[in-house]
Amino acid sequence: MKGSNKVRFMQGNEAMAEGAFAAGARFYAGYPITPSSEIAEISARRLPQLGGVYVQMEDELGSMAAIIGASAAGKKSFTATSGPGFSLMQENLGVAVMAEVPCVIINVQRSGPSTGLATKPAQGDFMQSRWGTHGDHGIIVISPSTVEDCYYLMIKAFNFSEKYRTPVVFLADEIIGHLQERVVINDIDPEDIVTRELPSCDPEDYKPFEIGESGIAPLAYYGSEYIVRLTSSTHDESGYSNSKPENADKFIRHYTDKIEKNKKDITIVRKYNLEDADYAIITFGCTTRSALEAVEILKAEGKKVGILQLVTLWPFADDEVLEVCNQVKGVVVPELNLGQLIREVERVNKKNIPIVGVNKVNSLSIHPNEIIDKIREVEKCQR
Amino acid sequence: MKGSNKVRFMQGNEAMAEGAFAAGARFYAGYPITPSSEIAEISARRLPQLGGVYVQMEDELGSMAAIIGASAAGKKSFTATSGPGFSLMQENLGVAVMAEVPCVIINVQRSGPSTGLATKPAQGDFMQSRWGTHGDHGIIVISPSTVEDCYYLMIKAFNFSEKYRTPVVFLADEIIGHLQERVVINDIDPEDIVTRELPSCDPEDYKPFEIGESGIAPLAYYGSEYIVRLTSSTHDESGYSNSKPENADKFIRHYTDKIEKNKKDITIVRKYNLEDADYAIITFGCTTRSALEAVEILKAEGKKVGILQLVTLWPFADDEVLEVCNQVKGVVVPELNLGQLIREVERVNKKNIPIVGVNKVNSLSIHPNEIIDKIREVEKCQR
Amino acid sequence: MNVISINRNRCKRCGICIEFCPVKLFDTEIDGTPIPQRIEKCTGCKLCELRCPDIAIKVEVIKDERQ
Amino acid sequence: MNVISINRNRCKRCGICIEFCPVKLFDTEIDGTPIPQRIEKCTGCKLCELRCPDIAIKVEVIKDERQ
Amino acid sequence: MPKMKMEDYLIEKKLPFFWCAGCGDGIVLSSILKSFANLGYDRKNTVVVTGIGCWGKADDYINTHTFHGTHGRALAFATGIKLANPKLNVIVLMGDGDGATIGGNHLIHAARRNVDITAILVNNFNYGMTGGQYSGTTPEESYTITSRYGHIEPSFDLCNLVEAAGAPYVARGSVYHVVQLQKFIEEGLQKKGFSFIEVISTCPTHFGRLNGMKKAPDIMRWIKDNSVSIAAAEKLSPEELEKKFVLGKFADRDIPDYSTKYQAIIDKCTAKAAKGGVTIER
Amino acid sequence: MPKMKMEDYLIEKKLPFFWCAGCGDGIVLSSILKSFANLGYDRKNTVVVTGIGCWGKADDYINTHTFHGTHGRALAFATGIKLANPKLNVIVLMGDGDGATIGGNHLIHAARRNVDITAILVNNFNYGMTGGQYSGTTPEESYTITSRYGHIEPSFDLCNLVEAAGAPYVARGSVYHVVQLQKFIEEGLQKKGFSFIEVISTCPTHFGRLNGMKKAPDIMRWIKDNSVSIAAAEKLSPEELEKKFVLGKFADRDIPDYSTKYQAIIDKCTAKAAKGGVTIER
Amino acid sequence: MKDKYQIVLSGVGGQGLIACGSLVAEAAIIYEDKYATLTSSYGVETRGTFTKSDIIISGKEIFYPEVIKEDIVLSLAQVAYDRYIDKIDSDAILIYDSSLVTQIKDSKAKQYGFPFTDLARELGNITVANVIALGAIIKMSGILSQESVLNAIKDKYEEKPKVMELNTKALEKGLEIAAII
Amino acid sequence: MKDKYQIVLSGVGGQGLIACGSLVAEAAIIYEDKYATLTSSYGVETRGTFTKSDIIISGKEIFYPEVIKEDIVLSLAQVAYDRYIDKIDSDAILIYDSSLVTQIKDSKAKQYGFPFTDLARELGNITVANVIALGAIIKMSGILSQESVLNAIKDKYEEKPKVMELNTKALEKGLEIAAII
Ligand SMILES: Cc1ncc(C[n+]2csc(CCOP(=O)(O)OP(=O)(O)O)c2C)c(N)n1
Ligand SMILES: Cc1ncc(C[n+]2csc(CCOP(=O)(O)OP(=O)(O)O)c2C)c(N)n1
Ligand code: SF4
Ligand code: SF4
Ligand code: SF4
Ligand code: SF4
Ligand code: SF4
Ligand code: SF4
Ligand SMILES: [Mg+2]
Ligand SMILES: [Mg+2]
Repeated sequence: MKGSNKVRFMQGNEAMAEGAFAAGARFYAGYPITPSSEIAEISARRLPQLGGVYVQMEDELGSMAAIIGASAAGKKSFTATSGPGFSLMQENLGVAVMAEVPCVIINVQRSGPSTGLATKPAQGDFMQSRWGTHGDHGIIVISPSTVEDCYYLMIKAFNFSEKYRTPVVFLADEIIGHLQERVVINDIDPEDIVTRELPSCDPEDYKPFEIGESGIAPLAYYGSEYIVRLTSSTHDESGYSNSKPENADKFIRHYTDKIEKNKKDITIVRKYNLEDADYAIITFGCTTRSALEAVEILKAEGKKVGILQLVTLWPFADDEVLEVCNQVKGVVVPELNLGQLIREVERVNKKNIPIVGVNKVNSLSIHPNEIIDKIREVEKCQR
Repeated sequence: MKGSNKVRFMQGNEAMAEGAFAAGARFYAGYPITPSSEIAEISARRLPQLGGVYVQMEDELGSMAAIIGASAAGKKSFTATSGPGFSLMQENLGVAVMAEVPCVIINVQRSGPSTGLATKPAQGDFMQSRWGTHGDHGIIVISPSTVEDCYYLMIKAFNFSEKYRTPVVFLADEIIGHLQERVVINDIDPEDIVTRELPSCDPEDYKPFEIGESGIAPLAYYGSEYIVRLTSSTHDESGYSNSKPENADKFIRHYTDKIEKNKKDITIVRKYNLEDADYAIITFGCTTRSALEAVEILKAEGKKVGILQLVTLWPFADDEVLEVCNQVKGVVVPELNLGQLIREVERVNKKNIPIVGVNKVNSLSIHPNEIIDKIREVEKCQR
Repeated sequence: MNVISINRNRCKRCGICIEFCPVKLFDTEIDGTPIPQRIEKCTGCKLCELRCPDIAIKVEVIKDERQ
Repeated sequence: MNVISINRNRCKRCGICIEFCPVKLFDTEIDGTPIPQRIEKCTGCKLCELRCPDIAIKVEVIKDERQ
Repeated sequence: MPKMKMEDYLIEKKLPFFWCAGCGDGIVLSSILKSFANLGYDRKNTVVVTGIGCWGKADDYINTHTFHGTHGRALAFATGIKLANPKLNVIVLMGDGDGATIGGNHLIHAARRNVDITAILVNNFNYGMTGGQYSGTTPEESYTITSRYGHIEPSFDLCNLVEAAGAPYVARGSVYHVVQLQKFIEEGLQKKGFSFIEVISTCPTHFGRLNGMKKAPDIMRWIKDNSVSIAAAEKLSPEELEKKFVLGKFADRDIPDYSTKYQAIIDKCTAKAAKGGVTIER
Repeated sequence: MPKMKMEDYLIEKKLPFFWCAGCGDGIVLSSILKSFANLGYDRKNTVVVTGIGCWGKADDYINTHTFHGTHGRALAFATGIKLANPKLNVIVLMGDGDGATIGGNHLIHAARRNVDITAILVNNFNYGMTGGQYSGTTPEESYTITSRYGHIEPSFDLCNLVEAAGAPYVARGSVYHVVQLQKFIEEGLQKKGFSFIEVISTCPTHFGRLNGMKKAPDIMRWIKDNSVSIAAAEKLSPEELEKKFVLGKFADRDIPDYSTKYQAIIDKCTAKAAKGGVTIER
Repeated sequence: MKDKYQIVLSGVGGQGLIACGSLVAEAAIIYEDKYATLTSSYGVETRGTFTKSDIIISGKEIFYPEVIKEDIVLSLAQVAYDRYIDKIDSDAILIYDSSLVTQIKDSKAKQYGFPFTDLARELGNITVANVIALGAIIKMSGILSQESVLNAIKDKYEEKPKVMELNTKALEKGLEIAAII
Repeated sequence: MKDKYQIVLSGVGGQGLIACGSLVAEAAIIYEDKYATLTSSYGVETRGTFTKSDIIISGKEIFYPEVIKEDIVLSLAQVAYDRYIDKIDSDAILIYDSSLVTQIKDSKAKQYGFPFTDLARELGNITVANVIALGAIIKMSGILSQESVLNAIKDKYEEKPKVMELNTKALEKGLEIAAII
């Protein structure tokens, strides 16, 4: 690091790691996998310098478990992986949901399914990031489109995680992870770093799942005066196993509600050129850059095409997407997959405007012209 | 077994196992988990009697791997699990997709997320069954609502799996798995048992991923004259790793297309009372039974309410659901989750009719009255 | 003499204390609950207490002051 | 004399054959490709062949018929 | 510090235990809590991590910090806890299915890595919780609900395995031999580094019932009759040893633990950082 | 049967190998294919199962049936293959990351279960494929891209571990000691039951480069200089042995394999079924 | 006879309620060509705690397999009795084990107590209390014929003649005592 | 000067193209306050096979980070040369290593060959062929000032003075030979 407020040339993976450290992360457990391994390598080098701990676990199941344990012991914790490893983390991701333990899981997406092509990009885990673990749950998923995002959104990811006592998935992709570009790293105002609410009650009265005023139960840490009982089983406020229907209902709903009801706070979208747009591109991650380039080209042609970039992928930005669908004559949804985000846009679309996907799974990025072609196609749908 | 064409009193889990044997399954690898363990126990007892093999693996990752291996070696294979185990199987489920190896995975759903309540029912893995593994892929998911279904639909599940060279998820739930009821077990006509297409070319010319006339590549087995090369990496027709964009495009699309393009063949829905229905209940699994009871009660009141039961959950029955949405004035979607199937119904719904969920996650089944209440609510939506 | 007390709410009538008391001092009720009898034979070894899976039996060793 | 042939397309110039030939009979080109020299010294032990990671070297042992 | 009693660590209001009559789990739990008391453990500085299984429910009765994770992963959760705060006492409770079947990889790697954790594995030779299926420790030829024709798989000698993986402290006790068991637990707790204690235990409900030992005292006697000390075992032939439980301490060696070594790296890095700029060794 | 050659099992058109110059993988591959030839293996009756890693790419060059699974799971796929058709020759190729780090649980259970598979684990002390991070076999104090300050974790003695898990055949060879290596491979292939061969190998690109052995001959020499036979090892003190590779055969015992025992159950059940009605033992 | 009977067998874990329920259902299905469903509710903590089985017997296909309105409730434990006594309607009957259920309350439904456990002890095995109760239920409600249930018992214990005999005796005992009322 | 330069550095794995690209980008960003992106494409099979890095330098924020239309292409291997020679436009320039690229074709674009590898060997280390090439590119295109790149080299090798010196010399050599044209 060359200090703060500095212009730097950085790789996405590096910026994610540095963003995590800036957010206060001091524990990394992981298992290497292309194209995320640089995050592990940088963490292995940097964390001891910051008094933190890097540990390479025997697998991704263990990695996910270790960051949950470390977070419960009071260290902000994270891991990084890609598709195959992300699949392996699904069971224990559910533990973070059930035990309400903050942590951040980076998935630098690569071409799948299965082993696929390790060094090639894709956005095929959009749906998995929401529904990958069994059972009902809510989850926050954030996706960067620039190296600067990797840094600043990572801080957001940790903040949401701490604020809502929930795992947050940072859904990057090979293109952004390996992209190197100019970033400006500013000093982070300590006020902008959120750390979980600690209990303030009498230690004897502390219940680790008792939902406080904020809607979230304060979370003490192992070793504190407050005895912390955490569990992956359906439990009561005190953390004891409990199979009463009322109790199950309360907590299972809570895991979804605490996210859905705070959608306003959690949803980050970016709008480009949307004010008077006739058509919109709805996009996320690396594909946003193709869309931006396409819009620049179309602008030169005098076409009014705007972009709604979803930075928060989940909870899904129903309202923002609906607003766009209600405004424009047609929507193009470019994705490096066979149509995942587009399903959500279709769900939200009430006026039946045409929604067309640009879907690419040949392991290459979407060329701006491919988006432009679809915009023209949608134009033709208008009689 | 008391013989064939017999009336029997059977448990859902037992019927699933017997259905698998009737379909020709001769290999089971699994790891016990409530509420699916009876399937393992019955398989352990019955398979050696049928000359088949039961093996308890060290975990669910290994179980999923073993059934893929056994299937590639020519034995129809299956496993059974519940939420936590199903999450652990996700990575290797992707192998079955990528290497196109037929197999059946039974998930007897229980209350989640995470460890949750092991003995209680839920339908919380509806979305996971489609999107649980990383990367783009297609998958077939089938869900029973009676013990007879457990038997006969299991045969269908194996048939689809063999026909389309794909993993099939049999998404049951604790209620159906543990329900005991009357079943009539008929002799299965050997014609009704599908077994994968074997190659007929010269062994030297055989390519394990060369898509034949049927749209599916014939699959030889290990030990045959045809050398079989299978892989989880993106590969060419011969099964060699291949990172060419054209090749990736072709195969990744194939995994989805072979399912989506055969939707007509794969989709099974059941319609009750729909002919002149004013309202519809769209449902699957155990909840169908609550819906049927509700419809009986409403019929007595003179209300015209029909049911569309999705037996095939994925590929999603867009056409059938759309037809219903276009016909009725409102739809109720009861689920033992916080709203998963309903998202798909909303996506398909084009006429903006009201769609209301009955969502229950307190670990109890949906009482018919809860559905009736919602029907009344939807009625009120009509001005 | 030692005091052997059994918590009937916790005891599950597993029979372990009865079976492995070195001096076999327990009798049982019909439902299997141990009844300390022949208490004078108790050596105070506490094996019953240590082996009880339900923390249901306590042996208070009363030192014989006369010795 | 034995025949030592090197498949230049396969050879990656790793240097293993050169370094561990018991009789050190290889020289190298500037790019590191082994050049069999002093072939008369070859014992036919085939260690170079066995240790070549790229199946790039073959030793054909010619039996001396005169013995 | 006031002298502590077992009850100080026990959540008495939760009793009676959910375990079956004669289940060994309660015996092991008492031993552990007594050990906590004897060592004067501060419950606010102690974390008990459990897996899933009958034995994995032990945390419901323990008054310290607890973490009840997923089946087989307890040691991985515990590794995160301990490395994040090396001052904590971290105790891991696992069943034979949990710790040595699904969780075998975490077990051998934790042993190798030598994180300062005490792992107590209750081996009742089957999956009690899910109804008595065979596990990696089910004895060959015995019967379980999934090996009704007699089990054909050899079973692990867990102490041997964990020692081979590198653990500095390894011992095997039994619920019959309670005094010795408690000694091992106390030693394990005090050991700096990874310590592993296998406890031979009873599951009358499943393993017992299917193997002709329906009543708890029957299995207790089976354990008693088949246990030998390490010294006695040395005199037996391999055949004689086959179905015996060798009780005793198999390893007790000093190997620097993970956190101590990691702290040295942190110290070096932060010292350098303080002096201005960190240089990487290589 | 005609005498077979290595080339009969090699897909020559795929050469040159994708492996780096001096990578030991090619040496092990040749040894395996020569062993196939020497034993006259029918390639249509042989399945090679690989994991993910540099070594895991070996199947791309092998002319038998192949299965390239997920990282760490090769033995589980292979177990399914072998149990489904016990007549097949099943060979599993794994890296140290693949076979002993992420895949450690399958390794010990396969060893215990004694399925008739030959597992060949190439130990190059790091994750070659992903750029040289440390694995469960990375020697303490060595340097990798994720242990830049010197590795603090003890490494597995894999042969010791696998033997403790129950494998009937266990041997360690090296890519330097090629003649011995091939002997172990042939023995392993012929062994009825689970056989495990660890091969000490080179990764000049990562492990070599970071540990001052940038060129392949440097690591070859390091292997040579640090290898000792079992006999020689017995004469060394534990300290002297610390960083040595003990090469040799650690176990070679006869234990009935899984499929043989399972077949006996099938025979019993089907015989009874033929006689009308199957009764369950218990 | 009613077209549909909704029966609850309630008690605590280990009383063999599911086995007993399956006898009823098997008898109905196999020997009377009816439809029947059996569901049970239990938790991980069931050893010794409340359990119940819902049985529905009907001439038609049965949809919702849980009892919506009880026709017959059997309670083999106080906890089970307490759960149902206030709940069930006046047209239902509640049968309880008077050896175990000692605190009796008033109810809308008719209730009958029999000392099933004591009677079972007399037969030499308390585990057949449930089958004695079953005999009583059949006799009182007439939902199934005795033969059907006897046949179901024979099928179930085909290979264990001693158990078959004990259960047959138990059933007969139940039929006998209910006749007395 | 153009507002946006799209540069491709192509060759085979192991030639240090990414490192070289990052020097360019660092120089542009840190010392000329421009925007720059660098992406690389490689496979698992890259050892010895085709690789490329795309560098875009611009006065404005860069969206799509891959080169859409090449301004400058450097080819350090025959495979790389063959890929681009027919593809690039007449307003682009292609610079190749004449020590390694031996089969030259006609092209719309102007092309220049320099014996980078031979020159690097003269400097005592063939790994700096890429930096010599970089010097040539800068001189010929004027996209960046020499100082910026020299500063970037200094930053990069701050702690390795010998490597710094070698790279500086290599850059100067590149600047020198390109001046000659
Ligand atoms: C991933 C996963 N697979 C399976 C299960 C089901 N399950 C719960 S406990 C258990 C086995 C318990 O056996 P053991 O660890 O020996 O503990 P015991 O009950 O015998 O004390 C199993 C298989 C689960 N909860 N999670
Ligand atoms: C589940 C999963 N995690 C991580 C990876 C990434 N990965 C691929 S190969 C490999 C390590 C390879 O190391 P090793 O097994 O020792 O083989 P080598 O490359 O050294 O031959 C890793 C971590 C993966 N493919 N899948
Ligand atoms: S203390 Fe010893 S002697 Fe006394 S009752 Fe208990 S076991 Fe028997
Ligand atoms: S050992 Fe305990 S639970 Fe068992 S009978 Fe004795 S007191 Fe009761
Ligand atoms: S065969 Fe032996 S002696 Fe001959 S070149 Fe090869 S290594 Fe040298
Ligand atoms: S060992 Fe093989 S690859 Fe290496 S230099 Fe010799 S011939 Fe070439
Ligand atoms: S099932 Fe077995 S292990 Fe579980 S509580 Fe009962 S006796 Fe103990
Ligand atoms: S990275 Fe290492 S293991 Fe992989 S091919 Fe290169 S030398 Fe071999
Ligand atoms: Mg157990
Ligand atoms: Mg390796």
